[in-house]
Amino acid sequence: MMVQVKITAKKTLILPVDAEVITPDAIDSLSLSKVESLYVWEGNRRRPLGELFDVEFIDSDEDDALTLWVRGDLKSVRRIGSHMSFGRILIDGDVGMYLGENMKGGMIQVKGNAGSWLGSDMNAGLIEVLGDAGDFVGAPPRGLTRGMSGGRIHVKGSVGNECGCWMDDGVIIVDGDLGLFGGIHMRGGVILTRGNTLSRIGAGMVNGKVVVLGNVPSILPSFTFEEIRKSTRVGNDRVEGPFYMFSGDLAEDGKGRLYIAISENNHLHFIEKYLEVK
Amino acid sequence: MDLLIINGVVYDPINSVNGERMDIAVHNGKIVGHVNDSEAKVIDASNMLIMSGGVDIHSHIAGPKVNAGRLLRPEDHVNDFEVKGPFIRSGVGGSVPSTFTTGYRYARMGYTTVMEPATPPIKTRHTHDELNDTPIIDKACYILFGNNWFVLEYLKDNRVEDCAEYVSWILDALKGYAVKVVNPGGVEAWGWGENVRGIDDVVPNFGITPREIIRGLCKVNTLLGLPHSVHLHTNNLGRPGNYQTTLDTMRCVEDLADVDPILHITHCQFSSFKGDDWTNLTSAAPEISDYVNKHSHVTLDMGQIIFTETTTMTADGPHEYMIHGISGNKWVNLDIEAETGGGVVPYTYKPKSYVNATQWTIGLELALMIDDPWKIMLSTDHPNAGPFVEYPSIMSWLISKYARQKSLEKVNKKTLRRSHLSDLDRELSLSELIVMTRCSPSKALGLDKKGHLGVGADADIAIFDIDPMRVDTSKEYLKYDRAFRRAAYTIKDGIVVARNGEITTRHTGKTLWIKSGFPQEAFGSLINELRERFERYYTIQLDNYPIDESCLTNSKPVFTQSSLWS
Amino acid sequence: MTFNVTNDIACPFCGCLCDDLKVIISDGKIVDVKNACIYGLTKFLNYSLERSVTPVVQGDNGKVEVDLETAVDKSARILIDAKYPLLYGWSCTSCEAQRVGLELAEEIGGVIDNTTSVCHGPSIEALQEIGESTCTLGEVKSRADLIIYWGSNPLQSHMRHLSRYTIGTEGRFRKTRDDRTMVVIDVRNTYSARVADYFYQIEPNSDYELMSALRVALRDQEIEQDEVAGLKKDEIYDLADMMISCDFGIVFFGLGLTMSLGANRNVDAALSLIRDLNKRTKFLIMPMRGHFNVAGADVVFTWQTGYPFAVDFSRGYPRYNPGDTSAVDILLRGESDASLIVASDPVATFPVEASKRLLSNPLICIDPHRSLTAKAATVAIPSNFVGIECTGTAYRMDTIPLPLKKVIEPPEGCLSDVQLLEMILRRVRELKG
Amino acid sequence: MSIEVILITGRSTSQGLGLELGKHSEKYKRGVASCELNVDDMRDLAIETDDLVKVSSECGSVVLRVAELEQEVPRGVAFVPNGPWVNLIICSDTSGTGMPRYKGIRVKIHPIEDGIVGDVSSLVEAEDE
Repeated sequence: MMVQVKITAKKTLILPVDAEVITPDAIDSLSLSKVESLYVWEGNRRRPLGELFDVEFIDSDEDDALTLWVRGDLKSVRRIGSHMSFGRILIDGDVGMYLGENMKGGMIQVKGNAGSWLGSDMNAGLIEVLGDAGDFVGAPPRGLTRGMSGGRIHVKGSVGNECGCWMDDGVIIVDGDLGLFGGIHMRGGVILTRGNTLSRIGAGMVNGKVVVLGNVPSILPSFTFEEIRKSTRVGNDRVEGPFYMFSGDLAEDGKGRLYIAISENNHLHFIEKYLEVK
Repeated sequence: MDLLIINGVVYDPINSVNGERMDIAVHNGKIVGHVNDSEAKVIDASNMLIMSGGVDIHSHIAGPKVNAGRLLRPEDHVNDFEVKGPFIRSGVGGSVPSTFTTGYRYARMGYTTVMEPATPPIKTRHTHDELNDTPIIDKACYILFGNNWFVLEYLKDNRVEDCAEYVSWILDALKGYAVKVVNPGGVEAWGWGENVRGIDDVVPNFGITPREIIRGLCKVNTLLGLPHSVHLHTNNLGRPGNYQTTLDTMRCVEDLADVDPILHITHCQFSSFKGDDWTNLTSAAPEISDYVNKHSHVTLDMGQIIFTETTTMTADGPHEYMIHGISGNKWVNLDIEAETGGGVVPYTYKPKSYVNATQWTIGLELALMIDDPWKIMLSTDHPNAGPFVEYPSIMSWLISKYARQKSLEKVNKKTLRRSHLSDLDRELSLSELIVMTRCSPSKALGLDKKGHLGVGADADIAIFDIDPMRVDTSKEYLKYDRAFRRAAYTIKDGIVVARNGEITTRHTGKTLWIKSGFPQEAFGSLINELRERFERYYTIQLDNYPIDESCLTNSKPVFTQSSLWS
Repeated sequence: MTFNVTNDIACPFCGCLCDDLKVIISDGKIVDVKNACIYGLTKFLNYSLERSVTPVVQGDNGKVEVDLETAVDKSARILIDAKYPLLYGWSCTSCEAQRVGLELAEEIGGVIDNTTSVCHGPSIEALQEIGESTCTLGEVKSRADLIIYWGSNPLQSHMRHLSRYTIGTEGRFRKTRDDRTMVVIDVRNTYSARVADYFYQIEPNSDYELMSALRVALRDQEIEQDEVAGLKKDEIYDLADMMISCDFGIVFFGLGLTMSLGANRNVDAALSLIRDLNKRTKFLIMPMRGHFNVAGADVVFTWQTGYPFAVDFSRGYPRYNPGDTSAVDILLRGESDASLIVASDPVATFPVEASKRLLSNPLICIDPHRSLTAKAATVAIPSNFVGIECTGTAYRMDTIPLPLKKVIEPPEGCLSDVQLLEMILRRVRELKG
Repeated sequence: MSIEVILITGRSTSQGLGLELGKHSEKYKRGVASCELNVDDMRDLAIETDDLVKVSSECGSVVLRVAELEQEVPRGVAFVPNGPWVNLIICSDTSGTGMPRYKGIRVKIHPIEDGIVGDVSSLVEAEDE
């Protein structure tokens, strides 16, 4: 008999709320009153969780993992799912920054939009966002030059700038558009975007792969056109091209690869003249 | 408020007290013969080890280079922080802690005096700003002279006395405590991206060799009667085969020595490499320690490696660029007009790395193969070879063969085969360890009120919750390691400042500096002679260069005698 | 008419912090300043024109002049009640005032940020990932034979930069103007571009592309596109050759990089370009810091908290993440519930959305000017002009510390930032008990 | 008739002096609430110095005076000094860097006969909560 925990914000939260205790790891096997007495921060005030959220235990007959069902106006609620290693978190509406930071396992689903630093420094697990996500998806904390090292982030909407910054491994899928500098300083892993991107994708990458099915305004001068590819692998499934395949970033002696869908990028057709020469 | 510490086991090597039960009385911040115990606050130190507060001769805790390291590495602080408390300001730790945290962490470990070993004259105002915000400990800073254009020009023309007058003015004007020399001539060459190879290489554009710079500044140091000898970071530091340069450096000043040591080779581990390249790097500890055992004009400090992630920072610009090349980590370079340079590069020492493991053995071999503990002081060149909070693990390695054995099991196999460390059985006694961490640094720095518990000494006392009579240093080193990390009591200027790891009061230590005995009008003529060249070499006005004593929150000038002006 | 001249005065206007000014005073008024540029001269001669002297509080029916104790008490109460107060500004006051500001922010659990976050904040975010090969300005004066101004117009924003530190100086190893080459890379043909030996006019928002091309050329590889950032491929090769073949090169970069498309990554590419150049020759880089003590604010914030700006004390210890804890972002998300502005005018410099939010919560302003922020403040407390009416320390754009001197008496009853902030801190501690 | 250009903001002499002469002075308003355009673009818009134009971005719009060229402005670019007026059209989004986009933003410019340049104190009102 597994318990589902329903956590509902009591009011509109304007001040920034740090709620890194809203994770299966922190709540597992605690009594209701114990959960309510876990501490969160509202601005510079330390508050028991129970003061800002209504907590309810629901017996659920499904035997799957501990699930936290988080509801209400959560735009300014941050660090939900921080360092999470198992279980599930389901979020009804929008949610704040650092959702699932340093995640090590389990699954998070957001029906609305997510803030910046979604899945920051993630090691494993799955994050699914039905809406949009902010900037720095999967990026590491400031100063670190190794980012997401595993796991999977799937954003059905669009994402902001520097998605997959310093990415080491793992998979990021964006059904919507990718902002500026997608895959910047990538060292491994894969980013797939079905929508369009802004410029400078793959800037500074040394390895890893960025696959774009939509339009790319331009390719950096430090990337070189290699060849045309029919399809490519993303995680354990294949995505059909055909693609222009670029390698770079030469400015970093990089071996990263950009796969740009030919159909949506006829402004790049001029590079085909390099095919005969090579 | 008087203090009476009773029933403790006292170690005070300078006053030849080695593990005696005795009481210590404190009045007005000084150690006294006795106090009437009715008014005094009594501390029952039964079964506890008592020694004077720790003195760290070389630790980068304040100044432009250190702050560049803090700025460079937010990732170094994000998971190690201190929350604001009744007596403490909040801050961050990591390999380069913020200033408040630095003071508290030294105090918790029973250290009460720390020397910032490298500040460029033109930015020493910044260093003093930071030292003012470093609580509890007494402190001072050494001023960099080895690549200073005026020093190079004076010594090239062998004008030693003029150079002495200039050095004395700088120490007085910028509130410095000692003469620091880093890769003499090499950092000036780095102004063009070059370096010097050995001590007889000519420095481009200046026509002088490192040998002449070192000898010149040692003469200046003696002439001025400065309390500490010249504090030297050798040329070719961190380069395989550099032990030859270190031996040449120590030899080149033999004739200048009289009673006291004339030269201090700092973080000597980095200067004791044999071999042609990284693959056949081996320890030169035997050669270096043999020389030091046979001479009395040189003191050293270890620069012991700790297997951890840390931040290297030194005025040796070309050396830091080399570390950047090896590690590929982010690199900061800070060249300073007409004076020196600097660099900061994060670095991780790994036990499985042949080079790092060999470096680790070199530091310990030096300490164990140099017979006299007064000649080799404990240090990690914090944070270059490791953070100061790891000093207790070095203490364990020194006092216990078993501690060394346990760590040796984890190091690189090739290092294990080649190193002398595994067959060194020497285990330092508690007294010898105390000499290396309090007494010899105080003596080398000329701090006669520090490093001992005799009557008249500063009441800087560390009390550790371990009974040296019953706990064996060799086998039960882990207990000593734990005890040394958090003093039961740390007493500074007669006040209990830390208790079992908790800071118990707000306290600001003194900043020591050398007040020149030179008559002011003598400086007047020096300054007029300097003014024209200063305007050409620098981009600030000469009159904005000195620092007013009021800029030091707790100024403690130290007076010296010199033949030049008496 | 008695004149007295005070020498070697540091100028409290821009990041050049020129310290060779001569201020001439007659009958208690500043009548002339020698060696200053037009900005410094204007400040010294007109600083007391538009200034208020008595504290003002926004009562129920409009503004009321109050005594200092009342203003300090009201400020302390606002700051204690706030659950997420923002303390912003700090770049035009002394390091001593910045230290008290940090202690106050820690005491009330607030977020403290300085104007770096809307100036060279992106440069520091890049430095924290790449590092920076830099030097002090005297190294440039003595050694530099190639001086590049990228996205910066010194003759407009740092008027004596050229004459005091770069092409106008006589250095130990660079005696005359011919020993040096000046290059300007900018979107407009500015005053600075006209005195340069080479001017590369590039398209807006294309700095990153140009740097990528330069870094490819630097690795002796071919640039496949014929034109990048509005420059022909050969022009880029020429610029790359010039950078490789100099003895000592330096790039001074300005807000052209940090405020255009790609802000922090433009600086990331510049820092990486200079790092790579050090494999071939001696090359350095330096940001053209704007305000006279913004570099000092970063230095003080960093040694006390470990972080240069955007420091959040709300959980009792310092945290840092520009984009989360930086002033404009906090205001845009409407998360702060009170603010203390010191020595800055965000209502005039922030985007309107952010400054509106600033005005919709209690706002305390400590500033000598009658600025837009001061006029809109709940509590406005006038202070002294640092470097004119009170002393202090400031850090130049290359982080060289210099003393700021007091050349003239402040108006009666008008205190310095340090004194005012200490009064507020004392009152906060009294009220908190 | 309107054109789309890239807006560059930056320091100008009057803006720099304005900091010290006081932001309520007429000199400050005249210097800072102004916009420099390339001669050919001005011809396309049929405007001359001292005419008024409305400059709008995705975040707002502002009425500015066409200023005489202090320094050169290339075709397709407009230069406006930093200050409270141009901040009406600068977006507050910083894409996670803390720095709003003050330079290189896409704007539309068209002449406006009856526009007036707002007085500095009326530009920013409190957010009506």
